[in-house]
Amino acid sequence: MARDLEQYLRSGITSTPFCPGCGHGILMNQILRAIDDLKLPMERMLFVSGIGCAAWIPSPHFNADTLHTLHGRAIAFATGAKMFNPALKVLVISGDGDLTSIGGNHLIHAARRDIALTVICANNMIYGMTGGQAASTTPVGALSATTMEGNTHRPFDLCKLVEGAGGSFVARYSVTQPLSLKEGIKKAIMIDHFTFIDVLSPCPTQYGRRNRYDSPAGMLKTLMESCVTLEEAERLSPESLEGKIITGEFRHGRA
Amino acid sequence: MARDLEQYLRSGITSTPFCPGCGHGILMNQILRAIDDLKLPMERMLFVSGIGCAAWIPSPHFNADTLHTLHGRAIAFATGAKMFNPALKVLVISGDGDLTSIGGNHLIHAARRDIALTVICANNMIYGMTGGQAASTTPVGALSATTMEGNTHRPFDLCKLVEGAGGSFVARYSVTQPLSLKEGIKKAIMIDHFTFIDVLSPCPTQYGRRNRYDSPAGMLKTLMESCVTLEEAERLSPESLEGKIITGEFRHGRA
Amino acid sequence: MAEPCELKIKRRSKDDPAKSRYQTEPGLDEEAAVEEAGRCLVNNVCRSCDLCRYFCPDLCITMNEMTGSIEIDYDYCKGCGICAFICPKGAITMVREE
Amino acid sequence: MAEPCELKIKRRSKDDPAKSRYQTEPGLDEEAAVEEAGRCLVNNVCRSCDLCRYFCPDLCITMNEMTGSIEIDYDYCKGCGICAFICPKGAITMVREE
Amino acid sequence: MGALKQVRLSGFGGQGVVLAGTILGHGAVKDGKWVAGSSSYGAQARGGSARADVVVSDRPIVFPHVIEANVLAAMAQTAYDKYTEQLARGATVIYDDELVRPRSIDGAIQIGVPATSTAIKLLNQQQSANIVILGAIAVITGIVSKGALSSAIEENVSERFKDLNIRALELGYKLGEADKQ
Amino acid sequence: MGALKQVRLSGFGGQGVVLAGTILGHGAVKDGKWVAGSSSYGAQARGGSARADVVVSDRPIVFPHVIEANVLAAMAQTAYDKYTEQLARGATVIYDDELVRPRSIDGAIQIGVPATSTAIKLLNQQQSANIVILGAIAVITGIVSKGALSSAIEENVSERFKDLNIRALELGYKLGEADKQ
Amino acid sequence: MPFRETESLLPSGSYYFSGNEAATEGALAAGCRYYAGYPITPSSEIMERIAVRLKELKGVFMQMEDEIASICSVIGAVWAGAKGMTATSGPGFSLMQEGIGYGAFTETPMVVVDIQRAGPCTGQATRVGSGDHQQAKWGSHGDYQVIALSPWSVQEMYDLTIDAFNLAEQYRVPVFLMGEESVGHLRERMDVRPKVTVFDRAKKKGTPPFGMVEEDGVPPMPCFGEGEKLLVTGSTHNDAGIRKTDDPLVHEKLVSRINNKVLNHREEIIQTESYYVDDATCLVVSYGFTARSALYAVNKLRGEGGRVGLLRLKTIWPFPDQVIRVLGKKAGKIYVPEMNRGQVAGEIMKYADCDVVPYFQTNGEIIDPRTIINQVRSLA
Amino acid sequence: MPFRETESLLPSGSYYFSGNEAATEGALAAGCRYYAGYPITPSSEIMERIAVRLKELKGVFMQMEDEIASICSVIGAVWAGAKGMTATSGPGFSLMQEGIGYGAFTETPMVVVDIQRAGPCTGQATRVGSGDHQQAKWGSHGDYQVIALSPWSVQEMYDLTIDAFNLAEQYRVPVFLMGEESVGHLRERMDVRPKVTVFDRAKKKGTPPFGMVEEDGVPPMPCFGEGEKLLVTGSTHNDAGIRKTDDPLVHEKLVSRINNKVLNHREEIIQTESYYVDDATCLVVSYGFTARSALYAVNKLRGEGGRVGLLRLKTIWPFPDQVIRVLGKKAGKIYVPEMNRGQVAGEIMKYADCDVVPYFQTNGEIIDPRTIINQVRSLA
Repeated sequence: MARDLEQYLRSGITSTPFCPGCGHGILMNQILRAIDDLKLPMERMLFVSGIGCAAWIPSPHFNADTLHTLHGRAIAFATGAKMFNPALKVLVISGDGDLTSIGGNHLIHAARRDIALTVICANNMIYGMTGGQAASTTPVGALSATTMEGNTHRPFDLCKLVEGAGGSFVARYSVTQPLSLKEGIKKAIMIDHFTFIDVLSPCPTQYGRRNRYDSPAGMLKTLMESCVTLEEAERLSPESLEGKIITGEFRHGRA
Repeated sequence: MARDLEQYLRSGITSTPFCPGCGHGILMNQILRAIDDLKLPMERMLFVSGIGCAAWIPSPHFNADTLHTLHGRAIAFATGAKMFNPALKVLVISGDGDLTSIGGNHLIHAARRDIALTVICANNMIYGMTGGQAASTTPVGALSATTMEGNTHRPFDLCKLVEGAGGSFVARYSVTQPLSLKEGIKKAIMIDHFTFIDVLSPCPTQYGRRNRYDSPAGMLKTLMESCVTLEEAERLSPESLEGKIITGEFRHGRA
Repeated sequence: MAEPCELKIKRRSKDDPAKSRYQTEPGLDEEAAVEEAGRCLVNNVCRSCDLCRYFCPDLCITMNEMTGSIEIDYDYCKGCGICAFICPKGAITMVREE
Repeated sequence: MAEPCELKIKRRSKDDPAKSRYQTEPGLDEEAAVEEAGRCLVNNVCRSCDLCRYFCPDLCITMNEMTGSIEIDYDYCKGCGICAFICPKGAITMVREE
Repeated sequence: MGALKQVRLSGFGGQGVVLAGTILGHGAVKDGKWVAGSSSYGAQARGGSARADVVVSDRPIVFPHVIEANVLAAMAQTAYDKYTEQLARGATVIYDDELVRPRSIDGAIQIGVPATSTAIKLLNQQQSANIVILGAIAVITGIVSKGALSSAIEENVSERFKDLNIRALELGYKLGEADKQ
Repeated sequence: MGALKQVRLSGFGGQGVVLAGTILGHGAVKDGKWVAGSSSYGAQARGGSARADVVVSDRPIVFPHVIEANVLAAMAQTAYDKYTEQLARGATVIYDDELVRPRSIDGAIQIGVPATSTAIKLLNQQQSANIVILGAIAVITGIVSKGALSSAIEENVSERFKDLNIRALELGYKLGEADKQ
Repeated sequence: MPFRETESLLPSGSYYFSGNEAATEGALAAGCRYYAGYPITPSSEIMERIAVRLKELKGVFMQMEDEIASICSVIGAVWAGAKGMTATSGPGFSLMQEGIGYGAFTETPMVVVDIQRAGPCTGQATRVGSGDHQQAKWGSHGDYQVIALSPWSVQEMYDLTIDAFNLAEQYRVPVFLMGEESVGHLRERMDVRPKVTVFDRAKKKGTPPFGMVEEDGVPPMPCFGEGEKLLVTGSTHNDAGIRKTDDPLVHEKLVSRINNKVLNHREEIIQTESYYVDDATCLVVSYGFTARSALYAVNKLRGEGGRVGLLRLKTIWPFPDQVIRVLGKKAGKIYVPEMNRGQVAGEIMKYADCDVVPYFQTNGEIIDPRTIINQVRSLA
Repeated sequence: MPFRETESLLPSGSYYFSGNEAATEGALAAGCRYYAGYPITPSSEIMERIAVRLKELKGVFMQMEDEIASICSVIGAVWAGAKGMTATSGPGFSLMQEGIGYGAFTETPMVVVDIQRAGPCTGQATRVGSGDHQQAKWGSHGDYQVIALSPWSVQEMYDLTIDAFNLAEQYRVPVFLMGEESVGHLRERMDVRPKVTVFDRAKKKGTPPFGMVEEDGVPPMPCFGEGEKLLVTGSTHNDAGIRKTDDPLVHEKLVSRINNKVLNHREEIIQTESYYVDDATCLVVSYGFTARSALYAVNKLRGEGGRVGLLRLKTIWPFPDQVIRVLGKKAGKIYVPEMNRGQVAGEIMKYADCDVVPYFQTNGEIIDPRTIINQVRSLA
């Protein structure tokens, strides 16, 4: 893989585990570049993940301590490690199904307690690994293996959820905004509080093919068109915001 | 018990199960009066609760179908019953530990999905039944069986949490506002969406005695002094809102 | 420890002057609050304002629909004292159970 | 079904004119955006703007620090085509794997 | 098993029999005895009847519950009626003479102690009747030393109630000694 | 067990051997046979090798997996090399003659079928090679009828690919018949 | 009569289904109209198929936030009148254990399909295992009974799922269909008969829903919305459902009955099949997919003149103690090949009065018939 | 030497502790410095005391949102270098089962205290039961081993908690202290010795943390932050921790080793005590609080001349099969009184070559010694 990131990859790791065009690779790319920019020592870092495609971003690829846990429980494991050894810089990297469906309770409680973790949610709006079932982030109307006639249940706005739970730093970026994403990750890592980033990441294999995206690039293009920044959103009318995804830093003081 | 509510109480039930001065009794009082005002047929109502003091408000006292479930899972049970038989009017009545600590995930997902349940959280800010341990609602600094030197973790603002999850109708009342509470319950019951009421209810036995309230009336007095309505809050400065609890109807459209 | 259940409530028509009371229902709008308050203008005498009935955590206060007066079921009263505290007229006091 | 891994990327200096591209980084402030754009003024020729390196989901694009040019590790490229899509200069095209 | 004593303290919830049992047991440990204590737990503890059992022995204790009490203290009629059914031969029954009306029991020594009335009269605090009766039991049965009991009170009672309870213990000792005479 | 045939279809992920196996099995059910089918599942299915086994019998099937294949179809060299190790005596091996270079196998009948090149040339769609080879297998082995296969395609293939696959089946039949001659 | 013949939902005839598809159709045929689940390999196909089918049948499908919510919502729906099911695999089955205890203690009929994979923990998620059988019996705290069935074919994924619903309703007990990945993903010819026999929940207005005069009886079960004003609780309760959390007699009576209503009806519940057992000097005891390897092996060995027989357990819980006792004594030696580390062999050891030889295999693969052949040969 | 003598935290001498307090002090004495838990009767006193004590000792106490989070956070802390514990009762123990499987499969040393109450489900929350023993072994899916200890006194709540930590660290395995409400709430004299023997986790830089040449070995255990760049996963993994989710050999090797490292060291792990067994014609086998009733009964019967003996199991898992085999054969009859429906009696039946007579009691009360006396008399 990229020579400039080689030092952050476990020796023997040569390729990503993702399907062609999976946004998780772009996120993986930005996480490592953020660490590279910050010159963080990998010996002091712990990457915790749950079960699902996104859980494979750090495990086994990252050249640091990695803890690949149970489905939904990454934040609970991370809480124990961080509380016992606060010198560890702990990043939780996992998927939307893992962190916000089965693991939603640990997410909101860690946000409430303000445990100093950085949680990066690779949000592909689907259960990828188990075959493309609807998630708690799947848009209304989207097709999935369990919503063959279109999803009827509203998805979470994860940033609103974590803000509602008391999160101090809450942001959303799309993998189509790699530089902002990288900067956001850097910022989150350096804040010694609970920080959360919702990262929109296309799944061409499970989401894309059911919802008629003909290529990874096509999915990426649609995602780019959907995203507006907070600043742009302020200038837009409610009608033109219809169906848009607002990205940026939703920072809030402690409740 | 009160003759005017007798028809809503199971035959053979004579007294409440609560400690003297427990706010849950006042809440129980208002729930039944709300049903009485609405003239709802008890045969069509299902009351679901979890484990804890508040779970005993409906079970076995209410003269209707009651489902006393597992700790934290009331909303999940209620979801199944309501989805299978939408003709049932389903109220979930349980405590803060039950609904928002162990059961937090079911709460946010039911709010997200907009399952047509009315969830009433009897929030006494403590684990009463197991002996007064801190809850996810215990104020910072409060003493409890597990925070003998004062609680250090922030509590949830439950209304913000449920709003963040997508709840359509979200309100907070204190049992010291029985008429507003009763009206709020009536309103929630009649809305055919997910509705949530956070009800502040003093626990003189477990919370009061550790935090030096000398009587149930004394606790009630402090609670009265802490509560301000939304309308009042709008008129108050941020400083004078310090330490206050804002009550009223935090209604929000769907996210 | 919980208050032992050793007090009972006595209803009476006259006693020492009412202390200042708290606004019991901050959620009421102004009109409703004035109406509620209007029922309790005279001190120390129950005006059937109904607050004690709403506040009783043991559901043991009923309003007699014939007479309009408040009746307390002492058998299930646990003596918490909330009714006495909340009564805007000071019309309820707590006495030690004999 | 996922795209089979049958395409490879070729780097070249000239080709058909670039199609209109999407704003790839809406999060950049104006100054940064102008700077990024400035590096890619000429069509069809790689100006080492680095976008493909950031966008590559397989982490197989490196910038040669000596020459400043982009290098692709074809061994681990899965042929998703994102680099070609994102290149503001149209400097990358996909060709069928021989 | 001559050296093993089974003590049962009983009354209703709120009288503090469980605390009294803990102090008795802890005191006996301080005297170098082997001790096992158990108490009614759960819903009964609030209202209803309350019970604290303490087994004291010079040797390690096999079965730690009371099977037949050698010493029964009763601070309520219901407790007296229930637990006098399960007495060992030659048991000593100590009851609060204001709250319990004794019946005749074959082979038992019964002693009425005005614990509650003394607590109300002399300490102005009905709540300390548990320690008053505990003092009386200690004197009458010799099961635990006064020093050990005082020390156990120090460790098991919150700061603000220590003095009160030490005074209650003294009163109990006096009542017990009067009874012995 | 003369009436029991063990068929193995093999290739690499993406060639559609699992779908071909399902169509073969379903077709045989339509012919009134007893059928059991299994396939490689999991990580191998994306990339790597792929395998679909179908056991067809005139009677209920005891063990539903292939132990020794009577019929092997190989659409990749790795698959050919691996699975020709586990052939029954007198097995028929059908391979894609553009993707597989056969070796000599004692007692086996080996037939090369230009499935992929035919699919590309005549259907402009490499993806249908699986159905082409299936058609050839059906003719060569007689394990399933053409009508049943067509009907199975109707039920197992999405609307927009049905025609294509029916045409692929026809081509396979032709290739198979040519091979038989 | 609580049993009733009903038209099959699917046209009668032969199908080529996977085991997971067959279990789905079996459930629907038995009357399942509520399903809640959460994605997990290798059971997800059940959820995917039933989502579509329940829509057609005007039933209710819920994808819940986790397996805990799934089983709880099934119980809620069952008390609201549904026949309900969930399906999962090991990790989800572990999460469901508290809910299973609730189901057993509240006598809630429900079906849980566990498509077993190679554990423990997340182990090898796409590979086969059969390691949840003891968990099926003991996974929740305290003493309760369940019924667990072990299908060996796609046909039985259909048939035994129907049986599972009928047993659940008849005994008011959670019933587990303990499939294995190798059956869940197996495709086979499956025959649908024109009629299906289903058990309709016994109802009787005004009778206590949690108590019987008989110490091993199954009380009638009303449901919400029928005006019965039910009290359902997972705490100890009397016949009417009123919590009795410190009455020793009520607790003993309830715990005894929920155990005995299953154990005392072993004879009616248990299904086994035997092959060549009459003169066997070595008895192979097997279940699930492994029984197909075992039957293949036994057939082969009989062909060679070996005096070997096979007992196949279709019911794992309640455990077929009596047949083991009888056949074990007759054969003098029992051989038990398992895709776990002797979970059923251990149970056999409780009842068999003879040598019990377990064979463990926990490598994510099925047991090859040739392995069994070789092992049984070496035992003789 | 991995075992080390250390100063007791408490001044040596006699205390009057409840069982729950004693377990807390035992944990701290053994080096526990991380605790996460959730309130549940009758175990909550452990959490309440340890919250205060860990603050004094500069350890970490976390009250988590549920029992699932509690056990997961303990595992996280253990890999960050802590000795860690949680305590719960039946319903919480059920919720922890998935995490327990993770602990077993990742070879994470940890201690779980289960103060058992009258189940199943929420049953009688403040009353006694002993119904979680089979769950302790089988509660999570798949095949794994744990160690479970059964204290009969307050002294053992202290001593066996220390043993639990030492065994957990020595064998890298979850260890359960299977207390019962009647021991958790019992107060007794408890003696603290001046020295405590603790096992320090074996460490060895650069050696694979999940594999050994020996098929039943316990690899050294590094922790996070030591620069080892650990890979910890609950999926099948090779010696280095790399996931191998479709390699049969790796799976078989790992599953075998995590089972055999406990089973093959039965002799060193198992603790039992026997009384009057030499000439006994009836052997009472008992454990936990019931063993005190049993010893009282056996003493009485011996006083009457009865040839009755007692075998007390301090270790329940791994199961003391050998001693049961030997003593059972000698006595010819085994009687097993239990506060459940025969959970250990069933296990005894696997190994004993003699009559096994269980006595069940599931009424929320302890078994009275006189009940045992009467039953054993009637057996003779």
